[in-house]
Amino acid sequence: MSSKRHSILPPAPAGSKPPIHFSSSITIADSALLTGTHPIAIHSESVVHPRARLDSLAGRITVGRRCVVHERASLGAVVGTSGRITEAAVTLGDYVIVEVGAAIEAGETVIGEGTVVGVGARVGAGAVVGKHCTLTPHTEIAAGEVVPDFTVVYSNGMRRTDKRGAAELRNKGLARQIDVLRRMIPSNPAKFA
Amino acid sequence: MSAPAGSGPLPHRSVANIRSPSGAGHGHRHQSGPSTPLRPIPSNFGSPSSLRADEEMVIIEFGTRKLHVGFSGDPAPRGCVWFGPDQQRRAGDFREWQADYRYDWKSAAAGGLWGKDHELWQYDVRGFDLGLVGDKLERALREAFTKYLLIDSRPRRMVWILPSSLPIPLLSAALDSIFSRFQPPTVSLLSSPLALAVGAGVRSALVVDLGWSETVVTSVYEYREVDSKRSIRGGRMLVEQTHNLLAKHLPETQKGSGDSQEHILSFEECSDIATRMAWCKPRHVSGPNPPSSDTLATVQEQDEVESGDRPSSKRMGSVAIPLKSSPSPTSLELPFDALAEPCENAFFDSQYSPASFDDHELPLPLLVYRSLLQLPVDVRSLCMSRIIFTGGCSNVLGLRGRILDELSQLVLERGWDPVQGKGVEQLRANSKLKRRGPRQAGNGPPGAASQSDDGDEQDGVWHDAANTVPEADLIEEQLKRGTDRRPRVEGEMRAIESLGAWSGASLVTHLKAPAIATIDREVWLLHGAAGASKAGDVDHKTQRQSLGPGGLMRGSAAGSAWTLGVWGAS
Amino acid sequence: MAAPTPYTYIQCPCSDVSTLSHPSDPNSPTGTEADEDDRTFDPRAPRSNYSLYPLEYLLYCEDCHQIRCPRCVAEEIVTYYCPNCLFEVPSSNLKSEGNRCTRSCFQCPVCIGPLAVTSVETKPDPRLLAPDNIAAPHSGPYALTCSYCHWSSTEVGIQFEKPNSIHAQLAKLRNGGTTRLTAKERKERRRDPAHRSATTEGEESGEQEDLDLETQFANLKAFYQNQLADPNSADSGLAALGDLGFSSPTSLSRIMSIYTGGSLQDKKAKSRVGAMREALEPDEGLQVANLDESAAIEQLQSEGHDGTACTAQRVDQPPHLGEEHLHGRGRFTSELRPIPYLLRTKRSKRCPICRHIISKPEAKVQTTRFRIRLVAGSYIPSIAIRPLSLSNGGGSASGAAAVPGALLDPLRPTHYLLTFKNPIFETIKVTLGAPSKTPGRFASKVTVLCPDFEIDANTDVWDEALKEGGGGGGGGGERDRERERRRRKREEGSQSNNNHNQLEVGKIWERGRNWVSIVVEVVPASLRVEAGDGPLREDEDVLEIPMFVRVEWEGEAGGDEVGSVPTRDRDTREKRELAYWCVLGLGRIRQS
Amino acid sequence: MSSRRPPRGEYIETDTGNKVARKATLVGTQNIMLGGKTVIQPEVMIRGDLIRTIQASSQSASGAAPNSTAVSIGRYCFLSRGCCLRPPGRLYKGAFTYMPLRIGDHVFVGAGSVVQAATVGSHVHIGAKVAVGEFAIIKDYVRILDGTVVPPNMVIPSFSIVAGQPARLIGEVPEGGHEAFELRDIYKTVGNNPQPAPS
Repeated sequence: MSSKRHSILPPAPAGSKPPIHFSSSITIADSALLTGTHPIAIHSESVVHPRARLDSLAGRITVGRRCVVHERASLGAVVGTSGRITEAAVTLGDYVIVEVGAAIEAGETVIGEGTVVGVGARVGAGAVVGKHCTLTPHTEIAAGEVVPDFTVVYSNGMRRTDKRGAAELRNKGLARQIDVLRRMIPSNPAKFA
Repeated sequence: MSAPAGSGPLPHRSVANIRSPSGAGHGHRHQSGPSTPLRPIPSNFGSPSSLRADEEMVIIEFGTRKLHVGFSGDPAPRGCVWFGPDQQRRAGDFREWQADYRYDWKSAAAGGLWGKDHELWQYDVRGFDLGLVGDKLERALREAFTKYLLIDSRPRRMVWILPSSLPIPLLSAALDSIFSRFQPPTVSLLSSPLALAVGAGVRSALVVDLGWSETVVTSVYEYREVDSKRSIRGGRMLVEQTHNLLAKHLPETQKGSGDSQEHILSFEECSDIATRMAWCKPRHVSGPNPPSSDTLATVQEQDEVESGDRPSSKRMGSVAIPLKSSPSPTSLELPFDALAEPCENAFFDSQYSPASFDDHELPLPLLVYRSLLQLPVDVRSLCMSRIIFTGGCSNVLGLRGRILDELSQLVLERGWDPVQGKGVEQLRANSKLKRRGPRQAGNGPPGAASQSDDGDEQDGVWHDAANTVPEADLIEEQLKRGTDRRPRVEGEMRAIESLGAWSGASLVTHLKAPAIATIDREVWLLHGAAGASKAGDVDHKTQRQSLGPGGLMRGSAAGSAWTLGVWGAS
Repeated sequence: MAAPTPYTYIQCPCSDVSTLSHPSDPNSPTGTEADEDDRTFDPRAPRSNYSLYPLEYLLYCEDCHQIRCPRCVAEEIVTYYCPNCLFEVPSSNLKSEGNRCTRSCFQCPVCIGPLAVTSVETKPDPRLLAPDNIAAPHSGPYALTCSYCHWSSTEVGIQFEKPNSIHAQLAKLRNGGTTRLTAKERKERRRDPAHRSATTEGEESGEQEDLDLETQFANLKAFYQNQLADPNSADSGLAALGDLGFSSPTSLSRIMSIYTGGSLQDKKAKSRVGAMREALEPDEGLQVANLDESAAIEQLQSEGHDGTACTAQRVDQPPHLGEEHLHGRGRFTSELRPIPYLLRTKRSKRCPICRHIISKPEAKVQTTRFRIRLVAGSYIPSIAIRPLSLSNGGGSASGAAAVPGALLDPLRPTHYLLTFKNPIFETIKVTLGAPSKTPGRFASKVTVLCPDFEIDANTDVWDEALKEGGGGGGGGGERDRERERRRRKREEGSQSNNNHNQLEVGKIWERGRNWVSIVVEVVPASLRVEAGDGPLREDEDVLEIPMFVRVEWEGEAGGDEVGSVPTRDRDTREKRELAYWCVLGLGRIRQS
Repeated sequence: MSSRRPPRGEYIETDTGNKVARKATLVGTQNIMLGGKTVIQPEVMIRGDLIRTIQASSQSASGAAPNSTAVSIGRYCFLSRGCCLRPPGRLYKGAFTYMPLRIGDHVFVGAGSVVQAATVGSHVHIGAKVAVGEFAIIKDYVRILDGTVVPPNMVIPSFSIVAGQPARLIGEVPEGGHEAFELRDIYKTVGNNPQPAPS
């Protein structure tokens, strides 16, 4: 179960402060955990909630524009078979939401633009999730799996295509949400520099 | 849980009170006086509207895998309850909803029980816990009541729609459970073929019930089941075949142990795929246009022709079918054509010669043909133009068309008998002659039924057809003189839609026609099935006569003659 | 839930096989003794699943002094309401409107989640937009969308003008958006001759749509009715009715006549036959089947497996009155329709024997209070099961069992502590009976060390509860003291268990104010499956002990009224007894 | 956690009897209301900082506003290890705002569950690893089995037992099952001098 791994997060290698490339417009709570050795890049207007964990030990982590990484979400959490992949990056496109406690494992893992990774969902190492997908809570995407654009993964792995074409609107809404979050979450990028 | 509980909490439910007002009620409803004592019918369902208001009648259609439940007068049942393993758990056992729970279908399927836990009963009652049938039924009915009907447990009269082939032990087990647990004042039994006929607006019909455990062809004439034939080719076989198909295409790695007997895939998955993807190829035509088209064209849309001889070459491409219950979840690429195989094997087996089949496993077209063949001419000519397909497997795309198509082909090749054959030719040749159809077919040959019953072939029928009794004409005259002078459609191969047995029964009860048999709670609890005047030894006709009293029975005191209708016979 | 052990199930006496009017066929394939003699009851007999209940599912009739289970209570509906909008529905509506919410409450046909009305213009993401604000700025058209799987009614071509009373709007819409005539409209259509001719032409060109179920039913009903009321009929409608009726002697005689030379013929019969004819056209409800399903087959091929609805989805679909008569209805996902919420009910329950109410919720949908609630839990002793760890001999084995949920080692004697708590305000005498070997394929040995004992009354705990100032379980302080006592005992036990003074037969393990603990020794069977018989069935590895419990006590004569606090004054006493089977699920046996 | 008491034991026990684990993460405590006798286990997270912003242009984001309660919790609630409570947010009149999360008495939240409901009634049992979607409304005496996903905006009426992904009604709480929702006893089993659970 995904939830298992996010409730007991793998211990982060202490000390190492990863090199960071932050856009000036981002919001990052100072209780966020950034660890690892590879660079971590967060692009403009993205928000990182408290206790979110970005672990670049296995590879670089890139967060696109206007993404929201919620509390306890973990990007690049070290996979059980870590080290197997030499360069194990995690890349979020723009407008990606990583919900509470979701885990995206390192290993050339890609989350497409406008995709929502639901509460407690888990994206295995090397999985490629397309654009504007919805992974409902507790969804599991196996390592290396490819999820086409506009896919909705629901009810323990059933899949369908999102035909609403509500992408624009959703992004607008997300932008508004970010406006609010920026005012609420005391940001402290300096801490991670 | 016993008698005192049941004996109606409300006085007005007692038999006496129901009956006396009911007569009056009808007096008002129809401007004629109350019916003669000879005609007991109204007392059966008739009850003053006041009573109806606070007590609807509950209609239950029994299937092997599901119950349809609703109220009399509704066009459709309010709910449908399926039988399944989840229903057989203890109260408060929600394991099926636990994230880590996987239904262990393999152990459940062991010992040839694959899919059996999805059935209410098996017709073979040997070594079968009848009490369990009662329990399953009770639980399903409770679910239906609380979830769909939203009624409480005050006693309500019930109408049951049953396959006429239902073995009496099962019926009595069901009655035991329901009478002791729900206290319906009465339970009336209706046979599904009759209900279907009513639901289609006809008095005669050939009901082809493509059911789960078997396919039953019943010929109904003037609301009477004249004859019925069955074949084990039904839904279960279709699902089995689907399983075999999938198993065949599984990669070796997935096959697991080579044991051919044991199933590789879960019943749930196979039946799901069968209902979703199974389809039926049109009869592949050899030679010229299937004459069927001509026969049918008159009544049916021309499409029938196309469906008759559509080149099956068009069916290319493949379908991906995800499998979860296989040793390791996978997705199977199947050619679309392959998905027609299960249906082919289950219902037709065309590769074998018709001679090679036992009576209990006839391919469906042959089955239908035989049952038509055995009918007296007039009955047949009525039935063949009132074919009703029903049952779960009638949903298999193309199956109904295929059966009818092959049937007409059989008729073309063999005809009913020489004379009739020519007649049909003429009919086809010259549409003006059609007028003749009715009159000719209308001539009911005496004793045809008895003849036909002892399955002897065209010869017998042919003789009867020769000596027709004028008196039968009177009836036709009557018909002509009736409100409507349009002749009945006869002698043409034609399929019609029925609302379904449930809706049919809903009509019947709504119109307050009597059921075949009505059983009183008190009487049943007193005598059980033994109380029924056994109709087993008498043949169809006289048995039906015994239904006269059967109709009366409800009013009558315990001990008076009453039957279980057709079911008494089985 | 049954899955986690240990657990206790109780069989309501009403389901005792022997008491049922007709006992079931003894030679059941399950081959259990349950049916042969009702003394030892097999929890694994398939029928047992229907008669066993957790204590909290059972009620109690104070007048009959008997347990009442969901199967043996008479229910009466207090309130109907929609589980989504929580509006109460008057019972009168049920007849007319049916069993579903007729406002705007729908479930997703794909994932069964709730559907929200959203404006289509600015297709908003339900995740960000709550339903209650759609009315605000933008105006229609509207659609039903699922906030979980993102299904939208637009996928099946359904949109609405108004954001409210969706149910009514939906009734007029077919999938694909084509409007459908209500039965009434159809009638008018039919009356208008011009239209009629039009449609008949239509029929020739084959474009005339089939009757939908509702209409066919209406037409048939009308047809039959005016056939029966037919003036030409020589006799009253009733007679004709008789003719419609299968088995009515008259129609019967006529039919006979055809086959037997009409000896039974009589004029009346014939005249009546004239009255009844068959439906001949759609207006009368006759529907010729169109057997050409090639189009659907094409669709099946093109859309493939994903385009079809799965079993669960089809089962959840409400009956489809709107659609024309179509076999395999709802086969494709494009045919799915939003599911109006099924209404729910609040029910009061009566004892079927004495008709006294034993449970009655308050009528208002929003309140959770009960006027009357006589639950078995406050009348019959509860049984708690706890593995008992003794570090003697095979300490490791029983020690393992001490950890809840741990597996039992086959053939390793293990001890369990059964704690009986007496809820009533009288001292009760408990007598236990358990088979020495559990029934079923794998027989474990069972020894109840102390099969009969007395439990003191519940009084003190009650006072405690009052002090605690809370209803329900209460009695915290009391519990603590008990716990202390028990811990001490346990220690003593573990020390002094070399000379088994605790495990003496006939001795209770320990007792408290209103509870008693006794020890049960079990020797789990080995689960080795013989070559012949099938594999291990679900839950066959659970060690279940059937136990017959008899409770005797002295109560005031005459049933005390509504529940909780019975009067203490003891005038006339009378002996009472309650006996029932229960099942103790101790734990799962390790599979070797 | 801000508390004047000398640090001792795993829990901070407040005057009103709340037992708050030191390892719990309570963000924006000034916006979190605890009714008393509530247990908050380690690694629990409560987002009190996500307060309601009435106007898009409002400056009340500081959270200093006294009336701005983001999360209110009743008495005898039990928040198991690793669960997370956060107010639901949505677009309102074109602007995004969070709305308060209200929780009644005797509410059990299982380990690793995430609750973003609008309201949770009293006597509610939320199992482990449950995800309660935004603006869900959970009435009294509701049991949500482990691993359930309650979709956004879902209404769960009283005495329902729900489970599944998404959640659906799978049963009703029987009359005799009400007492099982009581959390007084379990309250005693945690804290700095816990008592063993009653058998």
